[in-house]
Amino acid sequence: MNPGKKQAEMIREISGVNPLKCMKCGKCSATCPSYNEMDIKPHQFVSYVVNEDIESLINSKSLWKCLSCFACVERCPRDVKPGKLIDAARQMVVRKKGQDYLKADEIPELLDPELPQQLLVSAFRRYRR
Amino acid sequence: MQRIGVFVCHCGSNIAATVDVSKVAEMALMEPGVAHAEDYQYMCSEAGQAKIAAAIQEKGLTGIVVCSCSPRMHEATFRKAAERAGLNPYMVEIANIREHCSWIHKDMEEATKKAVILMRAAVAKVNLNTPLQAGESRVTKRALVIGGGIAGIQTALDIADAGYEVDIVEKTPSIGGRMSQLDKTFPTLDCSACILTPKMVEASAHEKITIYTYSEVEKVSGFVGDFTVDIRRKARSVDMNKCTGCGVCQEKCPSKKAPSEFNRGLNTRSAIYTPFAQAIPNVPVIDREACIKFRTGKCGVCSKVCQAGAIDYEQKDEIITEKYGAIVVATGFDTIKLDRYDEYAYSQSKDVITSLELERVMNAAGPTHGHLERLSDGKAPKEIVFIQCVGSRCADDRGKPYCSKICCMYTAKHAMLIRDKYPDVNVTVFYIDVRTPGKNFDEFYRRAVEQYGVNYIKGQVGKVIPKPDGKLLVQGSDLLDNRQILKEADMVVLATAIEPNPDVRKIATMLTASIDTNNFLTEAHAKLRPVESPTAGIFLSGVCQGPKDIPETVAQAGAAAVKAIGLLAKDKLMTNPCTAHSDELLCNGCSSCENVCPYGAITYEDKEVNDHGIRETRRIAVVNNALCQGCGACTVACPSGAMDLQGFSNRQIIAEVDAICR
Amino acid sequence: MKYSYYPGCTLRTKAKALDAYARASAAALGIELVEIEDWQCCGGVYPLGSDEIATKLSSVRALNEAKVKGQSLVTMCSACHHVIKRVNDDMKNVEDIRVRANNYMELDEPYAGETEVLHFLEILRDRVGFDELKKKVTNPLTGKKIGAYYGCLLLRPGRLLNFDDPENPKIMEDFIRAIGAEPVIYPYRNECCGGYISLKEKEMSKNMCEKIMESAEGFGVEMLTTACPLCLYNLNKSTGVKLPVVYFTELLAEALGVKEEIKEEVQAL
Amino acid sequence: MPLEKKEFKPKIVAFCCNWCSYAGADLAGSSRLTYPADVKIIRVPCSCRVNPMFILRAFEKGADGVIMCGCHPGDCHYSTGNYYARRRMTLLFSMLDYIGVESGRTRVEWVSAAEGVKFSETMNSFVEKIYSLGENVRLGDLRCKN
Repeated sequence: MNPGKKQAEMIREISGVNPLKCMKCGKCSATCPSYNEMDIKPHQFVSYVVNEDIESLINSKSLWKCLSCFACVERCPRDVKPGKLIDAARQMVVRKKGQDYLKADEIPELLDPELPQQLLVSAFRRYRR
Repeated sequence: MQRIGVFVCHCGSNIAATVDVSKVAEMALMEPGVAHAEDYQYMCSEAGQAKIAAAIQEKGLTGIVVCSCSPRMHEATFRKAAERAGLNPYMVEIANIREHCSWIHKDMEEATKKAVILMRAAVAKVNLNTPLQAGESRVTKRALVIGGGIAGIQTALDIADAGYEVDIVEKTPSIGGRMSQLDKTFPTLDCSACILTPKMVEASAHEKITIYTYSEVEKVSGFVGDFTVDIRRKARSVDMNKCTGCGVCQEKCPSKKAPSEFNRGLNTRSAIYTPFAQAIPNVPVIDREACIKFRTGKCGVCSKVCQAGAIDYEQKDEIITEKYGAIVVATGFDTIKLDRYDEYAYSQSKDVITSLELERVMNAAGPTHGHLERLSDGKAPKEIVFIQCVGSRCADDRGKPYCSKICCMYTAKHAMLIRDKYPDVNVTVFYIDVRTPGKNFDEFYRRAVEQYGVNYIKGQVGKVIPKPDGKLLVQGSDLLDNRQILKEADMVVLATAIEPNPDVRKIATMLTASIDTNNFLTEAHAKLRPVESPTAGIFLSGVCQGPKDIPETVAQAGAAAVKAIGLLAKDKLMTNPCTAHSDELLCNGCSSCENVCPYGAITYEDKEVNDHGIRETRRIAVVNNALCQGCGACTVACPSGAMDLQGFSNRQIIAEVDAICR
Repeated sequence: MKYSYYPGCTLRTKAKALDAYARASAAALGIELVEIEDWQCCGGVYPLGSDEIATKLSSVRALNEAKVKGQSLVTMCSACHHVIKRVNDDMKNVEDIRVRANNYMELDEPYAGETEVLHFLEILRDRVGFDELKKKVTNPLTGKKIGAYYGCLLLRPGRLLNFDDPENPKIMEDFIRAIGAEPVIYPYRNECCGGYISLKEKEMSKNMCEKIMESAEGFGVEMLTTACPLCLYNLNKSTGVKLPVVYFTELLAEALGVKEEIKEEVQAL
Repeated sequence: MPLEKKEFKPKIVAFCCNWCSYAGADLAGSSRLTYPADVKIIRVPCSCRVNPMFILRAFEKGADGVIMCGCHPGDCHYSTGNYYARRRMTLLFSMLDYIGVESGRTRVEWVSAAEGVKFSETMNSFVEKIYSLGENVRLGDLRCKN
């Protein structure tokens, strides 16, 4: 099995999303508050999974720009949940050793006195294994 | 014991080349009950049929087996031949030794063996055949049309023009339906009222048509050709015979705050009202919830000003009972509620409206007298955004899974009309797909783009954001440009999904007409019987069957009328005798059969039975032969073996099985 | 009325005020919040992967403890609420997760989503009732124009959280009305503040919060209220328009006349 | 004298509904698409007329395989008949399986009136399967056999 196919299957499994339900309406991209920061746009996540090009998805900036705000999940008329797809790709990265997006030594300079614990815990969970 | 004649056809060489036909005939004579066997060149020819007739008469045959082509081809032919010779036509069975044997096998010995077995199976079956009589039932030559929109009006006119009495039952105070709310119609842009009102007048003036407005179907019983229907005529509080339609009562009515249904709640009406100026009948009704007289007991202005003395506060609902031979459902549609799509800010901004509301805004008789203006501040809009597929093509429970079909076209129409009348207004349409299958439809849409400069953007809108200055910010996708767009607009129009009239569930239940998961009525066959319900005598007209535009609705309304006329034209209905029947001694009244019957043909009766000398009253399944279509679902569902199917009885099929496995 | 209470990590540290005001208000309303023992942090975000088990166990532990006590589980923080409610839904409806989580937990009796998870706002709406709350207000916040900031976590996904209409919520507006103030609706109240993105992409979340603030101010909001410490943090970082942002429990305490009582306590935090 | 080993000629009963699969079989015939003569078709109005008893009876009388064909789900002439048939057959087949009748001896196929090719392919593959399974002994009535 080619690696792309295997990875695509993994993404489907982790996310529980069936990308074939997508009708390509673009409502996710119309909704996304991080749209302008993303190189691969939310509505494209689906095609990358369908086309089994997971490498590009894994290496995209978008992975780290998604806010998990669930706006796309809420508004998707086809129940595709692009946010879950991108999170699955993110999981695939951070589950590999040494691939954390947030390195331990960069944390101190990111802190400030008001910063709530919640922010650190959340970021840890999204960015690190 | 039967005296069976077996007739083996050569079909030229079609059969005879592969099957030893004389051998089959010879073997037939060895079967129990067979009194005669012969083979012939072409059994279906005049001469062949004559041979059958002669054998019936000469040999006193009580049953016939024809070994020939498929029964789908000539079963009817041979049954008629037998009937002409004085034999009950249902005593004839066919052994298909052409399509199922000679044509598919090459080895003569093998094919002949198989043909013999097929002959035996047919003989075994005929041994158990009983003469069947097609039943008869009467036909009441009157049709009921439920719903007085364009579908119902057209159906009623067509049936009435064929010379039959038709009653239209309409829930609202006037006929006209959704079409009366439309401003212009695609793809010709003619005024909706101009083409609809003449039809409304024609229907009301037609001597064969009776219109019951402000009325609802309350109860339906009976079956095809012989329905009995109770219609509730709601109290109008106005005497229809006395009212002259002068309109003074509406003018003087002090209660003017009820939302106008006709104008989709965009403005108000008086408590005594006709929905619109061209209403038929032109007799108002009193909305008792809004009327001061009914709420407080004081007022009575309408009664005082009515010269004709037509106001009747004491009027009560009235039930009328009528008999019909055919019923046409034409209950139409409404737009879905948008309360679960508030990302489009429909409930947050008055300037976000549905397309049907836009029809009223554009209409000269509408709340803005036809001026295109924002409903919040009355200002003329400069930027209008249309959003397609709001609630259509939706996989979750917020919307509808189907395409509403009409939206692409009416949006092109709206866009074009606006650009034509107000060239300085920019129009943008966010679409997922533009679907324009229909005569002159795509040309129409292209005209909106090419001649009128309507800006079509492929991509859905994610959110409509009301701004403090009253404008609307539309955040959408431009998928072809791969951009997220923020577009400022003065008005946003939502192409809202349509759904069947919510009342249709109740009506379908009364009619035992089946309904799909989207509440559309199911047709008897999706391709070949699109205007008939699976329930005999019930026909479908318009959007109650599925989304459609006006031309399609009118075409289907006509088709439904033809089917109804075809039924009404008969004096008597011959019923398929191959129906189910229950053995009253075996039936235990468990309702299993009733639950699987798709036609509602099974009911229960308390019947006195004589079970081996013991007389007692039992609940027993009774099949209505006029409704039963003979599928046999009930025969298998029956746990006690009481239910059986005539023509395909348990014993007959088992006899065939046995003959094949012998 | 006695409830199991899950404060969460931030209410023990940076958001002690959210907690203190909530407890004081609850007491004033006759609601007993019993903090569950040995609770662990919920993790802040709900693990979306369908194969994630370990990260959901702290929520299951809290849920089970409430179940053993036969109480509903109350949360104050939007994030905790989001995570625990969704994990509870998994335990109730996703067999795979239920079986595997129970295998880890080795509880006396398997946990299958029996506990009811409530946000404190839901208690105010569904148990106390806003009409009743209004009667108990001694110090109405009359004249104050307050904008509710919901953010994402309380509302979405709407079908799972079943908290309010995710596109046009009204629970916080009704709350604001009940305490005597005037709720102001503005369209960005359910748009994201940036959430955890503000740790590394500070500009992104700043831009988002500015949009929210601007929109709120434009519609006449004088003060924003939220249930989420992270939203409060991000909104306060906004550099453009600056509106005061307060926890809804602070407003509640003020309206119930208990804010002054614990003022010193809060200031000492 | 050694017993002569008879060549195995299976008995196969096919129940076909009048509206779709029987017409599909007719089309196979008029298109001259061959399938083994071991298959004998019994016409029923609808697949929902097929009582599981008929299938048991066939096995009892020595059938080696029974196949039931109906309209495609959603296309039933009587709207819902084939759904009932599908459920009943699923139940029956699971019971046959339990008794030890190989699951390959029974089959349900949806064949439309236009699918002559499918009908013949289905019959070919079914007959092949029955040949591979050999004679059915489990439900046969042994009393009359020599």
